[in-house]
Amino acid sequence: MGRFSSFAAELARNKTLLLGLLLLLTICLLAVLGPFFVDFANSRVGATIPRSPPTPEHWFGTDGQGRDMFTVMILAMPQTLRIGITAGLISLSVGVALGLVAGFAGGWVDTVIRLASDVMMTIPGIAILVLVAANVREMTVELMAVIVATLSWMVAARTIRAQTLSLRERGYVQVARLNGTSGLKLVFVEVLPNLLPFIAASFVITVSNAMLATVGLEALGLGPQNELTLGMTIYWAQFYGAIIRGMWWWWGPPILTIATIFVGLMLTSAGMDSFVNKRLGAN
Amino acid sequence: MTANYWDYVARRFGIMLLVVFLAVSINFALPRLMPGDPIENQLNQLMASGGGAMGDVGAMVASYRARFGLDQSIVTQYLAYWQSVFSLDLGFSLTNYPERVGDAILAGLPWTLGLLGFATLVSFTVGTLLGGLMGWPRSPRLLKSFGSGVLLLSSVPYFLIGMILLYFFAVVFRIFPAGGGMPFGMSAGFNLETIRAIAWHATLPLLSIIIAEIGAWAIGMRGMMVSVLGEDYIALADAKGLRPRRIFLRYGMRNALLPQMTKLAMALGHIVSGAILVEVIFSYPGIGFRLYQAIQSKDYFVVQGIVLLLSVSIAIAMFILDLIYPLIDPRIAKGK
Amino acid sequence: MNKLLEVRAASVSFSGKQALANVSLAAGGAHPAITAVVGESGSGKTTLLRMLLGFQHPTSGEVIYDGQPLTRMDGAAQKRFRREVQAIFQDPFDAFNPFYKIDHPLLAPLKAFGLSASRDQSYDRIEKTLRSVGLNPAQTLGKYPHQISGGQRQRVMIARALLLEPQIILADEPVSMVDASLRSTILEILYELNRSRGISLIYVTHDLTTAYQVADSIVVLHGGQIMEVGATEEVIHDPAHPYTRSLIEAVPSPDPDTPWNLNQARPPVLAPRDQVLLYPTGPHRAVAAPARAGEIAVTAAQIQLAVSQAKADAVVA
Amino acid sequence: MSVPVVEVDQLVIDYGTRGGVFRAVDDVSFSLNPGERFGLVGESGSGKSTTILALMRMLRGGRVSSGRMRLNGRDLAEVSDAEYRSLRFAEISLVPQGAMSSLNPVLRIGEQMGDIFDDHGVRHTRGQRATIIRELLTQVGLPPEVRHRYPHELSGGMKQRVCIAMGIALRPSLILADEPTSALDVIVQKQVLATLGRVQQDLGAAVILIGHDMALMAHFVTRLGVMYKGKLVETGSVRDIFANPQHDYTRMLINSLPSFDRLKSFRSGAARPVRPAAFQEGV
Repeated sequence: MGRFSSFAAELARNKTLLLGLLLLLTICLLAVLGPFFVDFANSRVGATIPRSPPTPEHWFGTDGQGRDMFTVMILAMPQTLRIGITAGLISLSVGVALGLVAGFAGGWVDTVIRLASDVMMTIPGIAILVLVAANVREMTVELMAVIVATLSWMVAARTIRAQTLSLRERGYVQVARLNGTSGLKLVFVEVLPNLLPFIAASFVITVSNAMLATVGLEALGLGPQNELTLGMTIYWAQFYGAIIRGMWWWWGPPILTIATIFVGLMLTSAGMDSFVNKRLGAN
Repeated sequence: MTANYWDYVARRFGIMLLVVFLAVSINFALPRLMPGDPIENQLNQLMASGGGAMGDVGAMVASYRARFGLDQSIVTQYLAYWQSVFSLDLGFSLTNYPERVGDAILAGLPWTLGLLGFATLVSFTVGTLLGGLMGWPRSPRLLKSFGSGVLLLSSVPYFLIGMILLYFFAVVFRIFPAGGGMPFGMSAGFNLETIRAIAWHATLPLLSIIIAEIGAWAIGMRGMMVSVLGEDYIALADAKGLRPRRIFLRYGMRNALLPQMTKLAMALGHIVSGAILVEVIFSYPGIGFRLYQAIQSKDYFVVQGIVLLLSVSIAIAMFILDLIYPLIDPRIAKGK
Repeated sequence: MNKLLEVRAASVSFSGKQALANVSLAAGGAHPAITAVVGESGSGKTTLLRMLLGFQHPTSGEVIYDGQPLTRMDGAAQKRFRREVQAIFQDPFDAFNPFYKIDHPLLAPLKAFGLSASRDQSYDRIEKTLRSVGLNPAQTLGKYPHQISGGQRQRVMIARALLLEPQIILADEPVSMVDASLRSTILEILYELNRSRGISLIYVTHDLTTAYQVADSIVVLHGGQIMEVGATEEVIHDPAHPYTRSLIEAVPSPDPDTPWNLNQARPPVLAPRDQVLLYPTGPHRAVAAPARAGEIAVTAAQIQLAVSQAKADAVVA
Repeated sequence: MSVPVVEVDQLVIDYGTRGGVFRAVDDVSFSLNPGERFGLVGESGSGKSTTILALMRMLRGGRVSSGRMRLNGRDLAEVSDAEYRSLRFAEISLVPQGAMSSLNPVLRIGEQMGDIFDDHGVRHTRGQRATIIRELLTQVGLPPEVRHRYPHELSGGMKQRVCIAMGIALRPSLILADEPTSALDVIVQKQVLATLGRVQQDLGAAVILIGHDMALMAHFVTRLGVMYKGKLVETGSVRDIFANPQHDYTRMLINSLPSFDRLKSFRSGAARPVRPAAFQEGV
């Protein structure tokens, strides 16, 4: 009864999950390996003839300032993923911690955390992002990740809180208390392992939310101006009217890549949902 | 309605007040938390980027400093800020001086409300119905596979769909206009022609939101429908010999709709965020586009004003949805 | 000699709603005995149990173990209480963490309370205890909870409690989710824990028949208050409170020829709204009634202790 | 002798599972005369509920592989799905097991009862409908105002009575009661069972009661069938079965019945040595 082989068997049955993970894996491979095969110089302004449609030399054409779009894409992908994954990890840690504390401590601690997450859900994330971004001197990839993370921890916090609340009442937690287990050990040894599927599912959703916020912020022109990211590429395309001018190769590739990432995330999340629920049903 | 209902309303109202309070406070605090003098920072940045026709910067700085009392204590400043919020006096636009921020927002508001209201209404209704049917075992197979395609689109941000629609329907085929709220130079009046022109211009932005949003509602509803159909009361309704239509609507949809309403309240912020970018793509004259322009030209007070308005109106909209909720779910008023 | 766990005039309310009102109860003491707490859903038996385990503090009144209130114990005393007052729960599946093997809940307490010096020693002890409840260690250890039967799981849970050498075991509906054919066996194990090991038990149940099988005294709980308390034989064969009577009448006889009067089912006996007191009707018996001036009320604990005293005397004689 | 209300003849029901075909009901035959009370006992998974669901044509995932079912002389295999719908509750009704969750939480009790008349083509004026529903509620011992209530405002016993009231609304000739009292407290259980017995007598309908509590059965039905692993291992009058059980399983069921006068208390043999039987490795 290896946990790995049961996961492999699940993948074979769960086509949605498989497809989603494959899409994400492809994107990640491209992002990790791609930069080794391109010439960074081609991503600088004026490196090539501007506004050229795709040619054998420039597979994805060039943008309005003479950047080779293929190189731009290869270099932008890891940056965007970095923001998404960093933001996802930060907000997941915050969310899981808050959710566990709220679910376990109860009382006023729970009330405060729940209220905070309700309020954060109400205030449109983009509004705060805009305010912060408009107030910082220079946006960087790291700062972007932190800002986005502060706005996407609520989903994880809510899910984990709800699960913790129900796990807390489970017989085995009570038995563990009778066995002299208490405090953090109770949380980490008895509760956390059973939350793993939910944490994994929350991670996917959190990364997805973080990427959505990132791309949106960048497309508004509030992203890191001096870095290549997928969202900034769209911003510049929009800024120079690439759509109206029919320069589809400028905005097409970033859109397709972003769409692929989001579809991959959604399929993974949907696949995980049925996986997680089935595990629960089996109990 | 019972006393419990009013308890519930009071609680929800409290949360709304809290959100408004926080939104105003964040708006107040953020610029002051940043290093340096906020007014000078903004104006200097403005000067550096050379955006907008500027008068005497020194005089403007002085007027703003006096206005916000930046030399006074933080408490006084805070109270003054609340006063200006209550009197809806949000200051002047920096780039389009002497346009007032309030007026700038008011000019954009009807466009945004119309766009968002219509798109949300259509996508929520159609998506919910589609999702319900997709979760109903008697639905035709064709509908289910069509639905699955729509579901995939739901994960893509609205404005990306907007860009694709814009390219094909406005640039390549030239069926719809490429941007704006209505034709240049057309004077608005309450007549058929104006309405037609407005609808014509709004079609693509609306479609961008609706296409992406339908899937999101359908996914949620399908999941809820499937779990509701597993409930004992559906089995008993079937045993009672009720007509499938009645079981679907009165026993299935009605119950699956409840969490969907909660999600609508939760999703408002997300929808508004997405719609802002759609306005940008289509140069649609709503407050989203205005926000984008303000960010471009570093028109700080307009940015602040719009953000404040968005936060407050979403809080109010959520409160209204909260009021409606007990009317469709009798259990809520009992309170948990 | 057993330590005494005592609830004194405890009330518990949750957001204004009273779950338990002025309940006094004893477990353990000089003469180990089995007390059945009988009640239907909403009677407050779960709250009572959580209170006895220290999971729930009374709103008023107190819980005392070995002469010390739970809320004012030092660390060492708390640890002793935790080890010596154990419980067995209703759902033998839910009691196991699905993430771990059967061994986990058996090893954990030995480590937490420092009851064994090495892993080998732990396993020796675990195997011995498993055998004492009729389980084969080789067929139990190393498995996941879903790989063994419900009856086996419940026995592992009993073994877990025994490993800690408890003074008192609180059993919360231990047989209601076990197959009918195994109920008797589990009950008999519990009974023997008391008779041969001198462990005191509180047996919480909704089922008067199983209470009759094992308990020395019975406490009838209804709407958060005690309706009747007494020696088992007396309560079952001569119920004094109308609620106890209707509980007994609700149990169908296994003999089809013994009339059950299905068509004369009486309306339910409502729980008293006002506080009631227990008035003795005999040395081993007390029944609830509204407060009466001039009469001396007793607590359930007093009656329980009198019953176990009488039982001990009988054995000596 | 009149026509039997229901005849089940050599019924076989299979479920297709991943591991192959699972035979849930294997060659089961029985029949009931008008007004007769029949009990089906067996542990969970013995096939008793499956048999009932087959009579309602509500098998989810299972199918009738062979055998015959007749209702008031009519071969049920020849009834179309649409006709079957109008048969339900009109001729054959069901009192469900999970009364707690069997009522639609967002509809008033009166509306849920009214739906039955509407979808079986029974027209009433507003006043007539109200009177009929009031009478039905009174008949099961509920105050008539219950029709204005929502399910969450009722206790478990009240909900089960509402289910009984719905079951007799169209005066069926057969009532199937699937462990109608297993979720209730003992006192309420007796009252609900008494209510079911009374309305069944008023109506003259036949009833099949499903359960696992032999004693409860013994006092309600006249004839018993014992199911074990899909087979009907024993049928006969309650007295005969109790006096002379044929099958081991039946014997075990009867012997393990708890009672005050029959089963000896452990206490009666004070301070006995440990009986080895109790400590043998269990099932």
